[in-house]
Amino acid sequence: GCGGDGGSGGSADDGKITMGFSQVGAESGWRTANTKSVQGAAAAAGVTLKFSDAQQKQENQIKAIRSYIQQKVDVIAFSPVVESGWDTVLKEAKNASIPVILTDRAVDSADTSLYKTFLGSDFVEEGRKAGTWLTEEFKDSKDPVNIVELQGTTGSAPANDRKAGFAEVIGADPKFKVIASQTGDFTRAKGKEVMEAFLKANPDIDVLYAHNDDMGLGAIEAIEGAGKVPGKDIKIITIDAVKDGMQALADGKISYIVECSPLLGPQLMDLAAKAVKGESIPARVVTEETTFTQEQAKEALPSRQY
Amino acid sequence: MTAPVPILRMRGISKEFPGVKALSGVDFRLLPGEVHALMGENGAGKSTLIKVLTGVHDIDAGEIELGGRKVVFAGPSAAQQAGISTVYQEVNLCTNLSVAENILIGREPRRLGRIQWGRTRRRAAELLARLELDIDVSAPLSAYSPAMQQMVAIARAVDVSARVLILDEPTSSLDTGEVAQLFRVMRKLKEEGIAILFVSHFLDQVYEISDRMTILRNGRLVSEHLTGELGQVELVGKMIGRELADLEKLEGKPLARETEALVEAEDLGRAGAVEPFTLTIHEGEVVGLAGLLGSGRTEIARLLFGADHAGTGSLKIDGRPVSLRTPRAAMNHRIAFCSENRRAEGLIPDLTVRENLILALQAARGWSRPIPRRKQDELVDKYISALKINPADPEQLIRNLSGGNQQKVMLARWLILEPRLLILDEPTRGIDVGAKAEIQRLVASLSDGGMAVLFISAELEEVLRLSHKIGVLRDRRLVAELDNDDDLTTDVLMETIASGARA
Amino acid sequence: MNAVLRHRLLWPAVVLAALLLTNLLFTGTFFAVQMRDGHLYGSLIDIVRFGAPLILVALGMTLVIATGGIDLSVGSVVSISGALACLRISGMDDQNTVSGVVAAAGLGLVLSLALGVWNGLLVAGVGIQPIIATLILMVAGRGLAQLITDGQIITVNSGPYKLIGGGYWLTLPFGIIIVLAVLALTAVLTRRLALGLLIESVGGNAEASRLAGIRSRGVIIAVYTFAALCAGVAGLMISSNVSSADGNNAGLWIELDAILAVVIGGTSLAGGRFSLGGTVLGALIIQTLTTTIYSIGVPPETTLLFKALVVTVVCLLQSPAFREKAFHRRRRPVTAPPAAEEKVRVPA
Amino acid sequence: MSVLVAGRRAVPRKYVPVLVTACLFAAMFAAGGLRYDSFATGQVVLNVFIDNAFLLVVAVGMTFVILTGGIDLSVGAVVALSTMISASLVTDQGWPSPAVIPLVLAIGAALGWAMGCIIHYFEIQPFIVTLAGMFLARGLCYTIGTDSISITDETYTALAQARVDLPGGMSVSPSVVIALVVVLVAAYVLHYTRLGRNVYATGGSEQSALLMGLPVARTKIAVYTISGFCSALGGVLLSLYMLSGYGLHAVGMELDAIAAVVIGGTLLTGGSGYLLGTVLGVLVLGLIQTIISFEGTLSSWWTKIFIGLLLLVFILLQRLISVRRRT
Ligand SMILES: Nc1ncnc2c1ncn2[C@@H]1O[C@H](COP(=O)(O)OP(=O)(O)OP(=O)(O)O)[C@@H](O)[C@H]1O
Ligand SMILES: Nc1ncnc2c1ncn2[C@@H]1O[C@H](COP(=O)(O)OP(=O)(O)OP(=O)(O)O)[C@@H](O)[C@H]1O
Ligand SMILES: [Mg+2]
Ligand SMILES: [Mg+2]
Repeated sequence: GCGGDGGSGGSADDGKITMGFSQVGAESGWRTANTKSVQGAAAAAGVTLKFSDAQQKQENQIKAIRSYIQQKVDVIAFSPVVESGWDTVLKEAKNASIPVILTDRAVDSADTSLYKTFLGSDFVEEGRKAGTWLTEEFKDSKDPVNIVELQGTTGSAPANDRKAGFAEVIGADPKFKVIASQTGDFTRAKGKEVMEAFLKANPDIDVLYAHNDDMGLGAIEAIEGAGKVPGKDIKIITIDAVKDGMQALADGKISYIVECSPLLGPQLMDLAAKAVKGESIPARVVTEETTFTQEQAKEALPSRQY
Repeated sequence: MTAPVPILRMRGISKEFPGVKALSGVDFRLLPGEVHALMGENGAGKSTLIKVLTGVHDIDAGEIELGGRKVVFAGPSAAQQAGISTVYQEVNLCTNLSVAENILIGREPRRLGRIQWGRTRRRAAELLARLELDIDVSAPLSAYSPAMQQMVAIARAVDVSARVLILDEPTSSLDTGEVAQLFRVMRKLKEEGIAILFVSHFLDQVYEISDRMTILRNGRLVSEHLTGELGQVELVGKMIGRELADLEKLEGKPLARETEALVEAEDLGRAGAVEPFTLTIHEGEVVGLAGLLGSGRTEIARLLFGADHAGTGSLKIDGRPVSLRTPRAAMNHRIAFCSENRRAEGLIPDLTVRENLILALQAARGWSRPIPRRKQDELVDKYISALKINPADPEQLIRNLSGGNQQKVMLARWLILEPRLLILDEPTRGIDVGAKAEIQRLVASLSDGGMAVLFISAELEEVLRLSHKIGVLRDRRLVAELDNDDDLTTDVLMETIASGARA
Repeated sequence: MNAVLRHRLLWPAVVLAALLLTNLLFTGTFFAVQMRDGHLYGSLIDIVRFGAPLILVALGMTLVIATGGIDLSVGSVVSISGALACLRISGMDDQNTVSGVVAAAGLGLVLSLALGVWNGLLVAGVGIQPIIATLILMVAGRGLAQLITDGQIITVNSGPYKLIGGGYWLTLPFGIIIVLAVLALTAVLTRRLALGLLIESVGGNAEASRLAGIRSRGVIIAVYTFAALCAGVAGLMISSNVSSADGNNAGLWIELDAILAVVIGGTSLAGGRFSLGGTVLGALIIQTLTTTIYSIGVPPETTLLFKALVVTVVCLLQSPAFREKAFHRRRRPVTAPPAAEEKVRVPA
Repeated sequence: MSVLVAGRRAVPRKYVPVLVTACLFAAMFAAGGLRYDSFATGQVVLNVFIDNAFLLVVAVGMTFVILTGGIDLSVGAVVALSTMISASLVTDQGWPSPAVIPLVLAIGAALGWAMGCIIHYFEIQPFIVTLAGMFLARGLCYTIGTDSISITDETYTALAQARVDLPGGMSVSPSVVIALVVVLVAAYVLHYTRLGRNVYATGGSEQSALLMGLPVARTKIAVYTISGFCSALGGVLLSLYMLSGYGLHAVGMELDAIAAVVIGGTLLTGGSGYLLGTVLGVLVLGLIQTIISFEGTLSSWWTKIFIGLLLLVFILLQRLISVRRRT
């Protein structure tokens, strides 16, 4: 928009909300679905959306938020690249009396008044859910269970938390052993490559835990290439529930998926409207998410959007 | 001469490069207040001796004494600290810096660590004035021709009132006037008691300036003499290890005037480089160009080769108008150009002698028609022996060759193209007497065979000896075209250059 | 014997062998190659198979670097070519028709070719410094790839396409066959024909080459085109290997690995001499290193330290200066510091 | 002719690229002002400085390295390492910040020095040595910790939130002041000290510089040390900007820094370029980013394509104008 509408600093008076949304990037299909959901919901709710893509850089996000403050938007929402380091810019937003909503990932500011609410999944909980299913699945078995883990990008919050949540649950029972754990950078290609190496180095793998569907999908190819049957010889647990993952789950190749929904848009717009009006909102809103077994996947698959 | 206590003494120096024994057991001494010439063929080891002395290369064996004290220099800077100031053979300056900086870098006048640019420039201009040069010292060095750069390098070395001054072929592309000026400065330094080591392939210059000479052959010491006690012919005999019979005898056949015009340039010119000139070169004709430093000789050559774009005028080849937009276009008309600037415009240092030699021929054939290896070897062997390239190893990297031998390879690169017009810009730069005669003979015989040659040299005798016709330049203008008959002498040429009169 | 010891590829080869042996210590069956489902199977095969795209990209990069340039855009080209091919295939009614797949792959390659010409024109035609010229495509190209895939991962289900990067032919992974073919082609072009000499000459001294009559502009455009084409093929392989195109992640940072492979292989970034064999060896070292990290269980947090260590060791071993200093005593006595009175008098 | 006559004043030819870059930057800013509301204010330019102070400092170090004909790929990782060390010492160990900052700077300089020594004494290509340095520094980050660490130290937060007020209601952060001081000092060093001139000489021709008796070894090692120091300082500024330490900070910053230097007209082959060009290069990159965020409606991929296009237009114009004026 070339500013034809007489200034982007529209206020809530005309009833139209301007939201500045700073996205992490477009590093995965999940993220794209997330972006689309926000954009779609904004259009549906009549919110003017200022969107910017930070390309995985916190600096860029800070810059974007600064420029939103400068453009005097009504509300700022963003998915932080990292947890820490937001105090300064959030204070600036607060001083400009612009409410801030966090989506998808949290920040670790001690001062929680800096943002109105955090809307998103709980990565640690996702890891726990994966672990819980596993302990259930193997509760009758006496033999040790050999697990390999495909981690997300080293250092990233989902990777750290999903690893921690999972470890917390399975740590209770010594028969569960993580015999190899390596980063697959959240991508199919890496997932396949790492899994091939795992298969060569470790003849007995019972379970694969992948931090997202894509790595799991890559690993399935590796497992098939090694002449084993994914889902049977090696049980596979993944997180996300994107369409391809659900398909594999329905086909019996993946055993269990913990959902991590990118469809935050509608909830975000609701919260934004309330925040602009000054209504009180809960400080933490967890996305409505579920888990899928193979049967549930068959049912859910036809209506899957992303 | 009083009791000769050498300021510098080298004993039993040996140096071996992979596959080449560059120096073996060389003794050398340098007395204070003398000009000492180091003589030898191309590849004899002169530059290596200098580099070993100044710490550029490690020594394999032997020892160096400076002022009675044993020294080993870790590098040129250590040698400089100890009072040895050197101009190496290849001009070793930084062309990206200004002239003033090149002269004074490392010794800039400073106050509290801050370089004083005004004083630096003034000082540089003064030093150049000592060599009778008046150029813009704040311009980058790259704006100047190799000859001018050589003068700058000399100015730099001379400024350090060192105990020892080493000049490795400083005069190879200087004209007579500049050489005379350099010699004046050298004599003054000599009187101040500075010892000067001087390398040159111009025997006349050596006899003019030096007091003593040391002769090397194949990396070995031949002998040391007082200059006055050794005749030119004997010297050459010692250098090449045999008698050189017909050094001075070279007579090209007079040109049969009725040959076709090959290249006709009409009002060809380029703003800021050379003013429009008209020049015709006939088949089989050797045209010489004479002029002072920066007079525009090189520019004429570059225009005729399409290395630069002409701003004005037209060019005809075989009577047909052509436009040479690239060197490649000129090569398609079988014009070849051997640049004066060997390092920047000639050598591909990382390639071997063979590859450097066949490069132009290969370029002319295009990438899809490689020259068969057998043919390459034939050509390379032929020119290695014809020009006596030493070491005679086609697979040696060219950057490891001595300066003169590199120059021979550059020449050979163009000779194998068998061009119709061969433009030679300072082709004998840094080439020893024997090889020079060889090259001159080659040029003469090629022109007899119908090839036209445009010959540029700072050495007027050489131009005079070879050319049928001589173009004289002054201040970037072609001021005269003289037929080379019996009346033409170097003096007449000098006069024409000086007066700038159109004959 | 001496010739072997002096060969410039000796040390990279030693490092490669050492890495492989390290694996053997951890995984007893590391060198085992078996027949499984009618094709070869084993860790060694994996290394070459996964290394294939890197080898291809590095081959193209070698020629670019030999001209004194650098191509940062190969990673983007990798993702673009894969994305376009997969998009095309995913739109086909029958994804298993060979002709359709060939057309789709051809489309990806044609676009890569065009992008290479673009790079070449910016460098040789407009005269922009290579690193910036290709940075433009590196940044914009990722966007282009995502534009093609609409930010999603395009999954295809095509047997013939799968062959390119994940299939086997004559018991060998098809990727290896492609690499061998491209390697042979490159070797013929550069060493049998005269292209190699011209490239090395342009890289060694561009102005001298121009004056020797070489059309350096053409040579430069050609090498960038070739590099992009190699990247295009690598892109097809990478996307075919996982049957999907990921605009954002395919070929991410492959340019860095490729440059590293070239440099480990002994080609100087300053241009000039290049070594195809060295590049292949360099790429294999990098891939073996990656596999080693996975199979000996280096924790992800220390992966980079391990990589730093290996890279440093490779270059140190390769450096003649280091070998001289480490393995031989210096023959030269320590410099006698010139006495104070010997100092040059600096004119004021 | 070493002088180019532009209008009445003569501009030395060597300054033409920098001048052209400066004009293009101004033009780009003006275009932004026409297109977006509240763009053409002084604060927008200042914000570019505020948001890129660390990049500016890093790019200054990179300029030294590139001027000698080298390259330093480790800068981004050293920046990250500095944030990580600062954060872990200040937050986890409770060290006082006056002790931490010098330590971090020393570590950066030491890393640079070590790389410089390897590059010079073992004659290994800078690309590969600094790439190993990059792996090393990032690896060290992860050994300290994989999570991001917040900095809550008072000195840090005070510095981070302080603003230096300028006339006209504008303000900059202390980081900008530090960065500008670094630029001025570096410019002085490059143009008025022997070290600076040796840097240019080494970049022009290392061989010649050696034969001219210049201390090439010292110069080469010095530039990598300077670059390491600048990266560490950039890391300190970044930890002020982000108030956190994280192993994934500044990923790819080396490319930004190299790009800034090269856009500023410095030749990657060494020996030619100016620090002012580098400053302009950083500003151009920052301004592109600002334009993107003002544009505000670009999807993720169009963002990238748009950045590429802006870069292309800029470089093309820069190149074409400089060439046109030269001939
Ligand atoms: N770095 C090197 N590596 C290998 N061989 C070398 C190297 N430098 C010089 N040489 C060889 O050493 C020998 C002596 O060379 P040097 O340069 O000293 O000759 P020169 O007497 O100066 O000859 P010119 O008159 O041509 O300059 C030559 O055969 C040359 O090829
Ligand atoms: N005195 C000078 N002042 C300014 N520029 C000079 C001077 N001498 C030479 N140049 C530059 O050097 C380049 C080459 O010089 P040119 O072709 O005119 O010289 P030349 O007659 O071949 O003489 P030589 O090569 O012996 O110096 C030209 O671009 C010219 O501008
Ligand atoms: Mg010599
Ligand atoms: Mg000349």
